[in-house]
Amino acid sequence: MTTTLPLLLLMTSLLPAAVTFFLAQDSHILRNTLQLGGAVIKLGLIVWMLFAVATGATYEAEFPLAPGLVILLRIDALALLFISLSGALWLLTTIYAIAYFGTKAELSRFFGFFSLCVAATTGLALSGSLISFFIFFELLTLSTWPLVAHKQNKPSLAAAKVYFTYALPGSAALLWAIIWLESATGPVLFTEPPDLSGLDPAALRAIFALFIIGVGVKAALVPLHGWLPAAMAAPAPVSALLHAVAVVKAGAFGVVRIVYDVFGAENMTALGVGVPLAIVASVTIVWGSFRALQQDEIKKRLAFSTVSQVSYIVLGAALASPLAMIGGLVHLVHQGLMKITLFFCAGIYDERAGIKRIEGLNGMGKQMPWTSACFSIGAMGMIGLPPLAGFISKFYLGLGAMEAGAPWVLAVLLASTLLNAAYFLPLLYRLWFLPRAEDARGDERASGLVLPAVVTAAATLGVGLLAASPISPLGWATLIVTQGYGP
Amino acid sequence: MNLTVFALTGAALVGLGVYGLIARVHMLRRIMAFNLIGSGLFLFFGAAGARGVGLDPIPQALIITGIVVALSASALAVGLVVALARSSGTACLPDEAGDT
Amino acid sequence: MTALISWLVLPLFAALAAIALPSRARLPAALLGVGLTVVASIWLTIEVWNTGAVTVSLGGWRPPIGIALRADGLGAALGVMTALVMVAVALAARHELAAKVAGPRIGFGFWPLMLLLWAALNAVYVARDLFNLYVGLELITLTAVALVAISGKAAAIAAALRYLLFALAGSLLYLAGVVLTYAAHGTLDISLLAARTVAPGDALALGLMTAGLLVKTALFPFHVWLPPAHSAAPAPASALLSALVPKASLLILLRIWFEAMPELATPMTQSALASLGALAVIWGGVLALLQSRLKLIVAYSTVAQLGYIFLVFPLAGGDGAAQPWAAGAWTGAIFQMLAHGLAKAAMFLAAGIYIAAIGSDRLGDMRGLARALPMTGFAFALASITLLGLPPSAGFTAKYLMMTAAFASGQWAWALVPAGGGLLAAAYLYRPLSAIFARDTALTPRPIPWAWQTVPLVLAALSVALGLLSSIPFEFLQIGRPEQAAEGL
Amino acid sequence: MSMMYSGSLAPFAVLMWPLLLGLVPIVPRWRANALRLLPFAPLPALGFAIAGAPGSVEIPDLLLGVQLGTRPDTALLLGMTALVWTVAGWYAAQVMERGQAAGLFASFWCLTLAGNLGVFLAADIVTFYIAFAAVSLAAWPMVIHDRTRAALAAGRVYITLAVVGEAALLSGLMIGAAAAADLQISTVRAAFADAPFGTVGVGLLIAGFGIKAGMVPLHIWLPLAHPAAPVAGSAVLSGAIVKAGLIGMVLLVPEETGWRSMLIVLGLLGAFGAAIWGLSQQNPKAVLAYSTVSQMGLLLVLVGAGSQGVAYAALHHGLAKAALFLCVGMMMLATSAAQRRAVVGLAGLVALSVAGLPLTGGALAKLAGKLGIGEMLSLAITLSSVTTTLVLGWFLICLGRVSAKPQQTPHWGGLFSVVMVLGVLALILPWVLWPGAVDVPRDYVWHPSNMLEGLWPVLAGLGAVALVQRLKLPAYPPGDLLRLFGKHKLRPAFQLPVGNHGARRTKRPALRLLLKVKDAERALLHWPFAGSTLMGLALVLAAFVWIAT
Repeated sequence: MTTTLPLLLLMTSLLPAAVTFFLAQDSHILRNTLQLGGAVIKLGLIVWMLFAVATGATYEAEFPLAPGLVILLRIDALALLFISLSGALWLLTTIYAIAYFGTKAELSRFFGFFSLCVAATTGLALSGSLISFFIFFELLTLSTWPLVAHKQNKPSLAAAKVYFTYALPGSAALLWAIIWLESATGPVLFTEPPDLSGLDPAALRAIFALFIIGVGVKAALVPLHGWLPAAMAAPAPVSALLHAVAVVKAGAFGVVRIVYDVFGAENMTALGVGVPLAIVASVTIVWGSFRALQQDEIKKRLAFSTVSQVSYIVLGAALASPLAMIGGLVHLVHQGLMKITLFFCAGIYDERAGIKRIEGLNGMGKQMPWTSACFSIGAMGMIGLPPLAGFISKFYLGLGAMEAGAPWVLAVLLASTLLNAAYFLPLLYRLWFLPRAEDARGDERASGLVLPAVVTAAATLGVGLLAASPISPLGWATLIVTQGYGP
Repeated sequence: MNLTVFALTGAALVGLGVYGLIARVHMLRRIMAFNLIGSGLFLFFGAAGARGVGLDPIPQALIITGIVVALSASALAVGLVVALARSSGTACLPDEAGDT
Repeated sequence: MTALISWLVLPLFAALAAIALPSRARLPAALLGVGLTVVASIWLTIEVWNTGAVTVSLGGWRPPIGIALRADGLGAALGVMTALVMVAVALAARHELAAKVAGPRIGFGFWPLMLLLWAALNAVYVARDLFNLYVGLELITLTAVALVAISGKAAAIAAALRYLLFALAGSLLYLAGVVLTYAAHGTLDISLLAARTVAPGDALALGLMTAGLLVKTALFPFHVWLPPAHSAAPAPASALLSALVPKASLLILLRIWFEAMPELATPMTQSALASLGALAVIWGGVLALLQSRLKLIVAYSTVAQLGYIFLVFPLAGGDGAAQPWAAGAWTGAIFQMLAHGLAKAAMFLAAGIYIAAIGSDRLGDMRGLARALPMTGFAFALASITLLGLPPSAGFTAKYLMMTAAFASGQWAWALVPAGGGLLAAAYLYRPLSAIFARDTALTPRPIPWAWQTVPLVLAALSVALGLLSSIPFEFLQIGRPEQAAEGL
Repeated sequence: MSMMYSGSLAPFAVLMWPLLLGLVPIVPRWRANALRLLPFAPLPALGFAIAGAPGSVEIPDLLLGVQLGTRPDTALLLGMTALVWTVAGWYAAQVMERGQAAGLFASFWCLTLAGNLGVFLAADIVTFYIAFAAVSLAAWPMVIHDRTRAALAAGRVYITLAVVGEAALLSGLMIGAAAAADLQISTVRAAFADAPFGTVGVGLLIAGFGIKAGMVPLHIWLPLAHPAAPVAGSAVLSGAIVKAGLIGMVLLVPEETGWRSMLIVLGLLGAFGAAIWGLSQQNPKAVLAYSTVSQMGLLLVLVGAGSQGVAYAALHHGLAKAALFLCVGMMMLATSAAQRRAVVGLAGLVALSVAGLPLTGGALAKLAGKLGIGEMLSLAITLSSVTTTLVLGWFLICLGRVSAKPQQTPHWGGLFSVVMVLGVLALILPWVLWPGAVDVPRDYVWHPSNMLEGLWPVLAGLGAVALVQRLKLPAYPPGDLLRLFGKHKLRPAFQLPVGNHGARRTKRPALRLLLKVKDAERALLHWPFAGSTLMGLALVLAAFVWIAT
């Protein structure tokens, strides 16, 4: 069991992928059953495992390729945090995507890569060694590309191209770093931190930088963020996946892994690379928000807000104080919930009302109350209004910053809060308080679209309200930090 | 002593061949140059094999094989040249047709 | 032993049969020959896996009088790869080069040439004698040239002739080296040469042989003959030429440098060879970027991909005692040979399908073909993953092993080559891919039989699977591996 | 899983009840009549306060561990707030027009109310912060409810400052909490003393609270928002909501800090400046708004001076100011001369109380406030009565000018009586609560010197009123500093800069280089060159090997 479970988790999305590719375009029922079935089973497994791991069980599966090339799947608390997020959101996104695409073209291709992408994310979460992390990291890149290019029109193909131009050099840097490190320390497992004594500090700093560049591309750290806003040319479910579940998260997750499982917090501080990383994250936070302010396309604005928000996670990791790390980890989940809500809603506005730009939102609150309510919750959460999810993360990050003796971070959080408000509140204002345009149409007769948004919005509220309960993401993040990375 | 003569002649042939192979444009000349080099090498080979006590049978075997190989190569080459001349009207490579 | 012999002679007989038999029986005979040879190579592989390297002294005569054949892990592995490619090519050619489609000349000529090539390749994989290697190499060259010219088009003939010109020059250089070696040591058997006492003439001999082999391997700057030749040939032939032919001369290089004359390897020469390889990676990549025809892109990518393999000289070479990384580098290089063989064959066969479908391989005409021929598009994409060296493909395994060796041996600069080369490959493969996967279809393609479409897909999938299951091949390659590869020269 | 809660659920229920009512308008059918519920929303809180705010509760799983409970001063303000909201809610239920917009208004009304009650009930900073955010941000829709240009402009200024305040407050709280390693309000407050960057933290807190409490110069939103909101909204804004900022300062700003003196200075500045500036207003609601700024200034002075009577004084001001705003509303609805006289009468009475006429609740409030603060300050407070009388007198004049409404409104009388109750309570309640709230016997009120201190400023003020009635006052629109500092025009809508979407970059030079490569390739193709290079290479390799061995 202990070895088969990780495999099962992987299979729940790999098998649907493999089968879906060869399904006929019009065999909708079978395809949807496969997708939903896989998602549900995976979620079940995850829930089961949550309890098992909470009682101290560990799961591990190992496949040696060539010497030094070992795929190691291992389930620890951190992996579980990420995997439960992606598992839950995958189910919702699948429901949403099925409703979104209806009977459009090329669905077998889409859903094939869609589940492949999730398989990659699962593998990423379960990776117990650097090299397996890299392998799934690459698989993720490859499986996402067709999703971005799915529409196959000029903008989306261009977006896909941009995506590759950023992603591949990034992975080259990552591979370089991994091999450089492992040539001195041997294969790196996340269970025991490698012995870095073999490398001089300069080399270690360089390796760290390479690592951060490698995962930073996916985490959309400024200045490596260019692909993310471009990628909003993809269909809404993909954006949701990209921004909340898979790609960007994978990057942030990678940063956490590298900081805490490869280098270790104290080494990072000793090398003096923590503060620079924190600065990069801060710059990203502010710059992303600032650019978001300038966008008048809803999805573009959301994309830039992702750029900014994901760096909270990086910031939390970089500050390397327990509270900050809890904040970062919990934001991994919280940002996912909030951003996926926003993208779901953006997709609904686009799909049901043809709204792409913010002017279109005027007065939509009355027209599409549920969507608009969910959107508002997500937006307010992003701003960090209590008692929503975003507030919890921000609060812990702030405390952590003080704990780490980096009060300037408070200024960053302050600025980001104000900027977030500046680019989200006008949207809410338009939604609820401005008169509707005469030709405004739009309805919410697609429950498959609205329901997931409602669920995630409710979750955004719930994780904030019940933050202190042990089963909340915050509780789990606290568990991780106290177990694994406690000082 | 005569061995050295053979060896030197072989070397000379090779030299001549190399010059022809590089300097000449017409493909037939190049093929002949190739055969020249081949013969030179075989001559040298034979000389090398004939040293020491008694005769070493191996070089002879090898040389015969080599000659066969060279022959078939030349045959193929000539065939191609003919085909080239038929299709393009010249027995020179496209990019060199200009220079003599 | 029987396995080895039958593995050598079966394709030869099949070739003769394909020539001799009347046209009706030709194709069945050829396919039968292919089938039997595959069986033989599997058999041989199992034998090698069970009992280690298989050595045969022909007619019971031992070297230096007799001729020895030896199937070690390396040779057998290449043999298996060759068998796979041959089967795929045969299956594709059944559709593409049927006499009524491609004309009588190709219909007649292709099968014997292919089988002859196969026999020659197998001979080279197991030969232990420099002169036998020469003969095998010549046989390969001649069949390859014939395959290039087989279509009879003017461009093809010119390309073939240029190929022949370069190739013959190469063989002469090699032959000269062989002669000098024999003159100095009175033997050409690799194992005996390894035990020889170094003579002053060896340097020149080695230099001549190496240079000759470099031309045949189409290493920069002697690659120029390859792209026109490979793109002029019909697709299945191109697959053979690109996937297999250069590997033979490359193998001989490895045999000479790692087995026959390891003690002559010096950092300077090694890095000279590796630098040429690095240049090849860059040069081939850039030129592939500039091509507008699919087959030319693929051909230039061959130039680039072969460049990686030359990193083996400084990485697995280098004086010094037992070096743990050497095995990694050596195996990595061979993985690259295998991965490239499979992937490149898949690519050329895919190109063949596209040409058969729309009668052109210009990128402009290929827009949106993925819609009509999804499997082929998928195959091309998979093969690209291998060439990019992305996990979990075998290309990645090779890249990883080489880069690790580079860092471990403190020559990290060499690691830049695979890293950068991967990006370059991404750049030049992105263009055909984005063309194939574009939405608007330029031409309405002719229907392609399903069986034909699966062929490249399977090959490409194999090139990825080789990476996923690389532990067994890794073991296999260590069988009968030269000590020098284990411990460094 | 720990136990769900410990303590009595009463405070929690008090808080939840308005939130539940706030959900009612979600049902479309009920939306139209949601306003009817408003007066009932604060009732549990009112009862809770009257019962002496018994019991406290801890709910560990909620948020970051919710703790609710009151202290004497917060209990006072809790009751006042509940009372104000009840009456204002009644007024809104009677007067405001029903409809879709009303539903939205009702929801936010309840949310704001919950927040307003929450700031007095919260015992941990997270709950407090959440309540504070609710009371600031949820009040925004009430400000812009009428959608007039002025309302939208005011709303824009309001929300901007509110968000800035939130951010500042959050940062301040974080600094404190990080030092305290605990979320209890009292602990956090104590921790500021020797927290790293504690002073900055306190400064941020004061900024955050100051915005809400209308502290000069952060008050700029107040004279814009209070008049713009519907009457009921203005009543709660001026009466109850501003007190959230005040209680924040009381609860979280530690005694020993340099900021205190700044509080006093700014307070006095507001107390006198705002009152004077109020004379430049024509709209009675605007005048009242400025008087609120000045009264809050006084209260801030008390906070700065560490007076015990802050809550007590605030209680009176809340009731009175709410009553005054409602009077404006009654005036707008009044039709007969009798009604108008009645309104002016009530307003005058309450105004005098605010000014501190002896024996009124206001006088008691001032006396209680002056207890235990320095001579100079108490003198200043006494003096402030003059300006207060002046500005409120001016208010009465403007009130008289409010044009009557043509048609009769139903049950005006009933409505007025409710407002009257509120006003009267403003006069009476301080008498009732004195024993509990102030620790000197009530006879202190009758002390002649105190009577005198209360009387003469009022008389002086009345004289001044008589004076200003004569001379022509300049008339400015509300929003003093905003206009002073070149904030040329107040825009109603948010207009954001829209960035360019990235210009295309051309890569021609790279192309030219690549073409050169192609030429080079052609040169390599040339056999004589290639062949000789080949021979050369052979020899070079040989040479390499030769050299090495």
